Amino acid sequence: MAEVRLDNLSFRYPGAREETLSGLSLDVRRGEAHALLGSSGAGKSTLLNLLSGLLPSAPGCIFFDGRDVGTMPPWPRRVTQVFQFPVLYEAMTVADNLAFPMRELPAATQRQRVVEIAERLSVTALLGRRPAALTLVEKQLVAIARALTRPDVSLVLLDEPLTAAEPAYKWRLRQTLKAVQRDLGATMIYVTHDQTEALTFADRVSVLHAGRILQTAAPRELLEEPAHEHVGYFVGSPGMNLLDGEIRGSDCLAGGHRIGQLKAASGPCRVGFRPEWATLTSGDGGDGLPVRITGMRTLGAEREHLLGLVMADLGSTSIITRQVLDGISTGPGRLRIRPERLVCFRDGWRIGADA
Amino acid sequence: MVTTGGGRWPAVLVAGVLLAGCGGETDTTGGEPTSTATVDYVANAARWVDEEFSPSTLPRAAQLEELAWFTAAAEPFRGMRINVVSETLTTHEYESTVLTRAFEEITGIRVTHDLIQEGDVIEKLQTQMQSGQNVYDAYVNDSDLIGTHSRYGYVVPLSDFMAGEGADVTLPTLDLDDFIGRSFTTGPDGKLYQLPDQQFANLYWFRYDWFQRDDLKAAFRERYGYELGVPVNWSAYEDIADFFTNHVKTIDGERVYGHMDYGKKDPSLGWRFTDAWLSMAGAGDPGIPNGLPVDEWGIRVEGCRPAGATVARGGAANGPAAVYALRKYMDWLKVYAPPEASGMTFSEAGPVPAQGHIAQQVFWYTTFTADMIEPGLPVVNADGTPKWRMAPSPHGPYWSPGMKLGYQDTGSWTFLKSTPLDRRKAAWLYAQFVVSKTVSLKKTLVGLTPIRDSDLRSEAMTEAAPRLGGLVEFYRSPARTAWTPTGTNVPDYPKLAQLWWPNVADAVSGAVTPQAAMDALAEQQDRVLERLERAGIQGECGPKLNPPEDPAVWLARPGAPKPKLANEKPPGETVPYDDLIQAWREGRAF
Amino acid sequence: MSWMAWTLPTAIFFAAVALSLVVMTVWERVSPSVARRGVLPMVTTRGDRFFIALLTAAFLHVLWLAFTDAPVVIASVLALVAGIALMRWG
Amino acid sequence: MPETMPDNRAWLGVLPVLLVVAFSAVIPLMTVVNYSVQDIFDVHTRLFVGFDWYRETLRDPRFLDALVRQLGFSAAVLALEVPLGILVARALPRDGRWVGVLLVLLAVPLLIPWNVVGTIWQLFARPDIGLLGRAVNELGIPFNYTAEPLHAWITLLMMDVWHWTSLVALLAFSGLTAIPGQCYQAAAMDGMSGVQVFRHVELPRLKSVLVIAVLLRLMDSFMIYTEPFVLTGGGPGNSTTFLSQYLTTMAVGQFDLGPAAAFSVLYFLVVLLLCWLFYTSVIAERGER
Amino acid sequence: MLELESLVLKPGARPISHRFPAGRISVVLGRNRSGKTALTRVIAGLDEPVSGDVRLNGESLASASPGIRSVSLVYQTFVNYPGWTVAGNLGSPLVAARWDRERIRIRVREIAGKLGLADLLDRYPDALSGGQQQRVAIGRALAKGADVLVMDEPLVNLDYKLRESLQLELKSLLHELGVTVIYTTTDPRDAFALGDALVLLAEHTLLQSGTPLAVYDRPASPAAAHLMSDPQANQVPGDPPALVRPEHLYLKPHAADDASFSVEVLGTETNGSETFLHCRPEPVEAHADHWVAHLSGLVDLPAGGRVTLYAPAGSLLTFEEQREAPALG
Amino acid sequence: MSALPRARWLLWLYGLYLALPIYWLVRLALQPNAAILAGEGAAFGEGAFTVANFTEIFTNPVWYEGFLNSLSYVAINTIISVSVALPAAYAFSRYRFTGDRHLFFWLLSNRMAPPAVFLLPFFQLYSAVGLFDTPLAVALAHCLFTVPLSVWILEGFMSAVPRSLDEMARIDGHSLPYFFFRIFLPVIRGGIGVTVFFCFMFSWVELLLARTLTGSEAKPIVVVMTRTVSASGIDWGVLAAAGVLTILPGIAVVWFVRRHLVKGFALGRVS
Repeated sequence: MAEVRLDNLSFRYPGAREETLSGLSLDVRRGEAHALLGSSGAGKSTLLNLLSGLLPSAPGCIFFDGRDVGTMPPWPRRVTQVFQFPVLYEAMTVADNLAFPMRELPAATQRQRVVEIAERLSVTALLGRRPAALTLVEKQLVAIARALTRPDVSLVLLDEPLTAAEPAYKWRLRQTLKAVQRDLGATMIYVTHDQTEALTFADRVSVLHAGRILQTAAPRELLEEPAHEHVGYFVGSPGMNLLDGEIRGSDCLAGGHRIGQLKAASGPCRVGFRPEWATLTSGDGGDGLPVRITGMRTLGAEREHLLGLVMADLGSTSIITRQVLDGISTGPGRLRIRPERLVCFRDGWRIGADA
Repeated sequence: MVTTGGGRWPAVLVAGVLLAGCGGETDTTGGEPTSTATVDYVANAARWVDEEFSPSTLPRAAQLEELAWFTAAAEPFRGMRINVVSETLTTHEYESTVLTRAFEEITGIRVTHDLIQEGDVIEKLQTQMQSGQNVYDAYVNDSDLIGTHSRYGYVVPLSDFMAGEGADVTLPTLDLDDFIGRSFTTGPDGKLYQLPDQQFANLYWFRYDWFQRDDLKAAFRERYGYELGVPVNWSAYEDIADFFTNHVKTIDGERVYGHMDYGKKDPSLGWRFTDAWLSMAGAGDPGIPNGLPVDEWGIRVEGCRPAGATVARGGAANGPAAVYALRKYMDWLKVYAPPEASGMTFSEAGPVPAQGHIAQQVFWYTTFTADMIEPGLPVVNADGTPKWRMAPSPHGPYWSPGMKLGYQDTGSWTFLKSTPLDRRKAAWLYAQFVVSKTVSLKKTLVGLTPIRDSDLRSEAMTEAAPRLGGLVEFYRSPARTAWTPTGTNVPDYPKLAQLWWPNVADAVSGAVTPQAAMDALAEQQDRVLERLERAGIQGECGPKLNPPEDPAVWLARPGAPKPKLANEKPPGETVPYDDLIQAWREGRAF
Repeated sequence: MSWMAWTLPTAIFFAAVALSLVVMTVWERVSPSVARRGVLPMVTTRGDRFFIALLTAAFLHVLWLAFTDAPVVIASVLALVAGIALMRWG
Repeated sequence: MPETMPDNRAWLGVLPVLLVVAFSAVIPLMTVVNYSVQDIFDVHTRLFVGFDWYRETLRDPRFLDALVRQLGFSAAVLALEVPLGILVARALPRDGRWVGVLLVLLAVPLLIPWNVVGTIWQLFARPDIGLLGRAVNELGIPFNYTAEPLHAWITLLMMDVWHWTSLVALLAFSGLTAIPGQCYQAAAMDGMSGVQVFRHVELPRLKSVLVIAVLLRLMDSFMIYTEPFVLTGGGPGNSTTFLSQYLTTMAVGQFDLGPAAAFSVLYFLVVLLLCWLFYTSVIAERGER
Repeated sequence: MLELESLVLKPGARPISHRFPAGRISVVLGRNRSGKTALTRVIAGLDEPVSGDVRLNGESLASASPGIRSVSLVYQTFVNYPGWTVAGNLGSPLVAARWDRERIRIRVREIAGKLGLADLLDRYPDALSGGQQQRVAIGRALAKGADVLVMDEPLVNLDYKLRESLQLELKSLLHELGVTVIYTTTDPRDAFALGDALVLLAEHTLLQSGTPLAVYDRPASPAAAHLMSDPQANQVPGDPPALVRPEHLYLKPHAADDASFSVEVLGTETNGSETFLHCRPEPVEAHADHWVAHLSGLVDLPAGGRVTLYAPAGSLLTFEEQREAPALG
Repeated sequence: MSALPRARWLLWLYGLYLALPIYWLVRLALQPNAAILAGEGAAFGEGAFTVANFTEIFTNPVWYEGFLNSLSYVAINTIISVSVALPAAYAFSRYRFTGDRHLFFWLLSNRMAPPAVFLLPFFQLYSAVGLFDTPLAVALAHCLFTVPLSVWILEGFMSAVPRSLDEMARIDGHSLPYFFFRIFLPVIRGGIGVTVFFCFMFSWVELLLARTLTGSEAKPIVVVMTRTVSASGIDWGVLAAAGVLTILPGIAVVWFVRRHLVKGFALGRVS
């Protein structure tokens, strides 16, 4: 397993006007489960192909264990990949598929390793079959297993591997994947647009947007201290609410109300808060920002209380909170934001971060 | 089922729509013939006579009179469009492009004269015969089919037609006796079945200039003990071939060959055999035109009934002479001809002598004459006279005087009973027009395929003679009667002719011996005859096979089939060309 | 239609083929067949077996004509037997 | 969810095809069968002969030889064209502006009238005036396809390969373009060699198009007539005489309809059997129509 | 009001009788191959049921062709007419209904406006993003003006964020239009987020129906409980066995009568604000070896350690008639 | 994936192999017949040069009419094939019905019939209905071969279109014809293009049937070409020139459908 370092990696397809990736720098630690989170078109696949060596990159940008692999073909890089839809060699049995990446090793080693990995992923029963006889999910399990058989693999890439699975099964698969990752100490990069998957899987997550990494951080940090408006919006469900606000002195104002304190230069800003960092109450009274509650969505219940989302309009901006729904009805209401959770952005980037 | 007339409209409609999309037809001859009232046929005829139909054996007035008859006779058919077909040949091209136009302007009948490959013409003819559906209104096909035509009854006997329903459209000045190929198109019943349109013969061809060279003559004499000249027998031909191919080798720096032929597996491979090869070798019986009772195909007839082709039934198709013929053909091709000859068809090999490296060819079609007298060719002198000459073909050791000596055929107009009468009549008018004395001489000069004695005797032909390498002399001589087409012994030419080329090809490839090939061929011919007999559809002159006997019995009897000669190579014999031509000029057969 | 050169035996033959096609179709409509696997090494429907039976019959006749001069009727009987067997167990 | 719905009204959709094909297939086919039991001279003159023609044809060594040659030719054609077609397809670039041009060039031989194809090769291979024939002879190798059966076969196969490999190549190419890029990526990461990529990634996915290619080539090569007729005429000897050559001589040359009809019924049965076996294996393989 | 009357979707399946409340959104929740699609197709008239009837406002739809019935359908794949522009697609049902061109134009503008497609009217579907394509498909379904709108997992093929925002939009939009909506999904979150009513489907048979909350609170069977839980409900060994939802497990007791479970930690997953604790209850039972607890906040527990989980007494789900819980996956 | 450099070599070699015979044809077409026969045609570069062969063709209306005849029956054949194959292919792709598989194989089996013997029955048949010597006769006869293939190709393309499109249209209330012509056909127009290519490919190149079913009125170009073979030899130059001209329509057709070609060659059946 290797540590992976990207140093100011840029990429432009021949003939394309704009760079698909620009100035990416990233460190993935040895044995780390790393996730790349971004929507379609953010450049995830390009980055994967650069890492695996399917696309050549300029020298001096990609290092595995300090070794420049930028111009190296895929095989010597010892990278394996699990694709969105399972890719198996159809003419080979499952066992042969698993053994194929180890074909340079002694047969006994191969066999042992195949059995080991197959057991780990509970596909032992499938070893004698051909891919055509497997279900989609089984195929993907085998594909995952194949990505892990090679003992000297330096990096495992996972490209939205769970798309094919239905929700009830995703948990199971992901958990297996994580356990294997932990046990084998594999360096994994998991690419997805699904923030739940990214956050639950990874030790650290990089948010990719328009060819740039906006932030690399642990899941909690991403949620609580997004470095960029887009991270705030993209991570969390629903994403962060954003209001037009202003910094005046050390005060942060929104809609003319002071909602918290922030150390930053005065001027207009965007105020962000997560749905769970604020509460809405019905009725005109009390403090907080006056809003118009427009609707509710139940998400579940917890000990006799309904939990859900409340939607409200603040001027022309829509906001959502996630809270207990007791006593909420549409009509006028008040929004209270927990002041200690306040995050402000200017020109997209976060300002006034402590330290 | 829809009637013929009514059923065509969808096709025309669809095609019309499609063609309209292509920007419309700009064909000038398209559309209906111009209204009859406004056409001055007399003036047209005069114009054609002045501009095209000269020279002619008729004086201008007689020409105009003849054409006036056409105009009058064609009146009921004005506006009609008829289709006739023939193979591609200079003569027919002239008919197709010039004479159809003249005919339309003189008679108001529009003729489409199609030119296609000969095999396709026969295919169309057969299609019409077997289906009874009209495909073409008239065909020009070789008189080889006379035995077929006279037996099956698909073809209109012209004698009957001219006397009967076609009397009103039969040219009074047609002068049938003037046609030199008339006997070829006459059936065993004495009726005329076809009207000759163009005629050609198969002669010996050689490089007169080389044969006159003293150095070569001396060398030849020294080697073979007799004079280099026109070979009379195959031994001489073989010697000359050997001489040029293996001893002279090069003339003026160019590799030369003493023989040219073709050997590719192709229907044309059978022609040379069915045309004359067996008779030239001497397989059949004497009796011009084709040999009686055994003809040049090796088929015996009893009366007019074919009785067998195998020796066992009295035929000669697999007799020693026939086998000898096949073997000679193969040997010569292999030993004396240019190497590529074995891969050629008739059409490919034909023009080769014109390239100037062939010394002689035993079997050469006069249809190539036109292509061999073009100025600038290696075989044409600066003054336009040819370096080559044609002469009678040599014959094989089995041949005896009174036997057919070569092949001559006439492409002739054939009318089928399944063609509606009015169309047949219109086509008959056209056929007579293109062979009429008004037109004939001009056509002969263009295509060099003479059909009329009057043309041959004309001044114009005499003038042309020096350029034609002996063609005129040949045709003017009585010797020409020894050159004939396939005769009446062959009751189903298409079925039987197709048997030859695969069997010959078998032998050429070495897969079977010549004897085995001819045995198979003869057997297959008998089989066809047997089927015809079984079906009993050919009536009085239909096949009736002899019972098979020990071949030795037949071989022992006089006449064909002839027993194997102890010496198949008698001494070579040649004649000086100039003596020969002198004999022809004097009207002798030599 | 005279050009089609009809003969009584061929007319009977084609009538029989047409009739059996009609019968097969009606049978299929009345009781749809279920694909199954019998003696033949593949899954067949009734129509498939019918086709195989026809093909078998054709080749049986061909072989018969090629190798023996015995009456063709024997081959026809054999073909019928084979056909019934194929329909039943194929 | 069933892929297709049972509905016999669909017959209405098939009806036009049925009418067109019945008109141009069933009537002639019946006529041919009628012919095959008679000795036909013309429409009105015919003689019932039973199975005679069949018996005669089946015992005709020429028919059997032609059949064997035919099978050999079809096998050789498939053995040459399928691998070469795949190789060519693999060599074609998958995208870029030249693909269109290349495909058009590739398709050209398919659109040349068959007699022209024969003529082209005849002109090309003739030892005296052909580029190929002359070049080979000038290299000191005696080459004459009209005299040497082996040369004839080589030339014929070269011609057929020239004429038809494009079809296989285009089919294989379309099969290749349908292979998801991910399969190639996986192979690249597994460090597969070109041969391994072909063997493990491409071949399994090309199977269905190759089946089509083989079927079409089998049918067409089994009926090849015009090109070899123009090129070799079936010679030298009978060395390149295939079934349809023999048949056409009989049917068109001699207009001997009875035996020709029996011949072609047998011929048809052989093709039918071969294709049915193939077709059935396609169904078995793909589990569909 | 749309009514299913003894509807049998598949030979052998139990008949379904159900009323979909008019003007409301009914979410049909079920696993893959549980019969959701079969149901939508029968309602839309694309397939015939094995037996039974579908009634709309009291009238049987049995003989009504899909074009005639007042039902429109949105597929999970974005089905649009590739050769038609967005405007053409949206106007398609109106063209079929022979509206005049001007009226169609107005109506199309109106729908496009509602769905945020106003600027895309001249584009072709293949030039649109997935979300836009699906919006066009929804728009076309709406344009038909049918009483019933059937949506078969319409958002499943969309990007996460897109799905999230469309989900929010949809509910308001659909309520606004007042059509009866049947919305199928595999995701229980959709049931809450969208559903006015909920229908659980398993093995082509109706499992349970009611308001989402009612079904959530009182699942009629373990299968129903599993369906309404993401991750799946955990099995409590015992007699009769019970189920406990992941979100009802806590690390600290709430009340004295809380049930407690000793578990071995297998691992944790967090999305930053919540933690999913994967664990194995003790004593280990074959069919209950994997539990998930859904805890709020960030909790870090080392794998292999042991903790006690508590569940409020009322949150244990027991069933009168014990049915075999469907196996995972 | 781009091709390997070694593969490029193969491509060049194969290209050469494809091109040389055609080059030779063009080369011969530009020489006088005498020069061809004399073997004077230098392989490359100098040698006799003439356009007389082409002049011959362009000035003789028979050739021009032959071209028009061929094009018209090819066009009619294509129109008929596509228009009858469309509903059939739709039926095969969308429905199951009694005998469908057998019908399909039967259709296909027509491609297996050796044409030679069918010539006379064909001739009889088309004469009997009065179509002999019309482009329609040849077009219909070629349908025997093109229709089954067209059905096959179109069925593949149609099966690749999700059935949900049909269902959507039914739900929208469109009639089947309306859906078929206005919605479905545009979707499979690539398939139609390829079908046209295949119909052209067969109908344009076929010789036997075209020859048998035409007389003088509808004589196709392939038959006109045989006139170069005569009793006085073959006119290689004109034959080659005609050969060159017969290639051109093919190139034109393939150019128009090139974009669909790849997909279509797999008959839409690439899985």
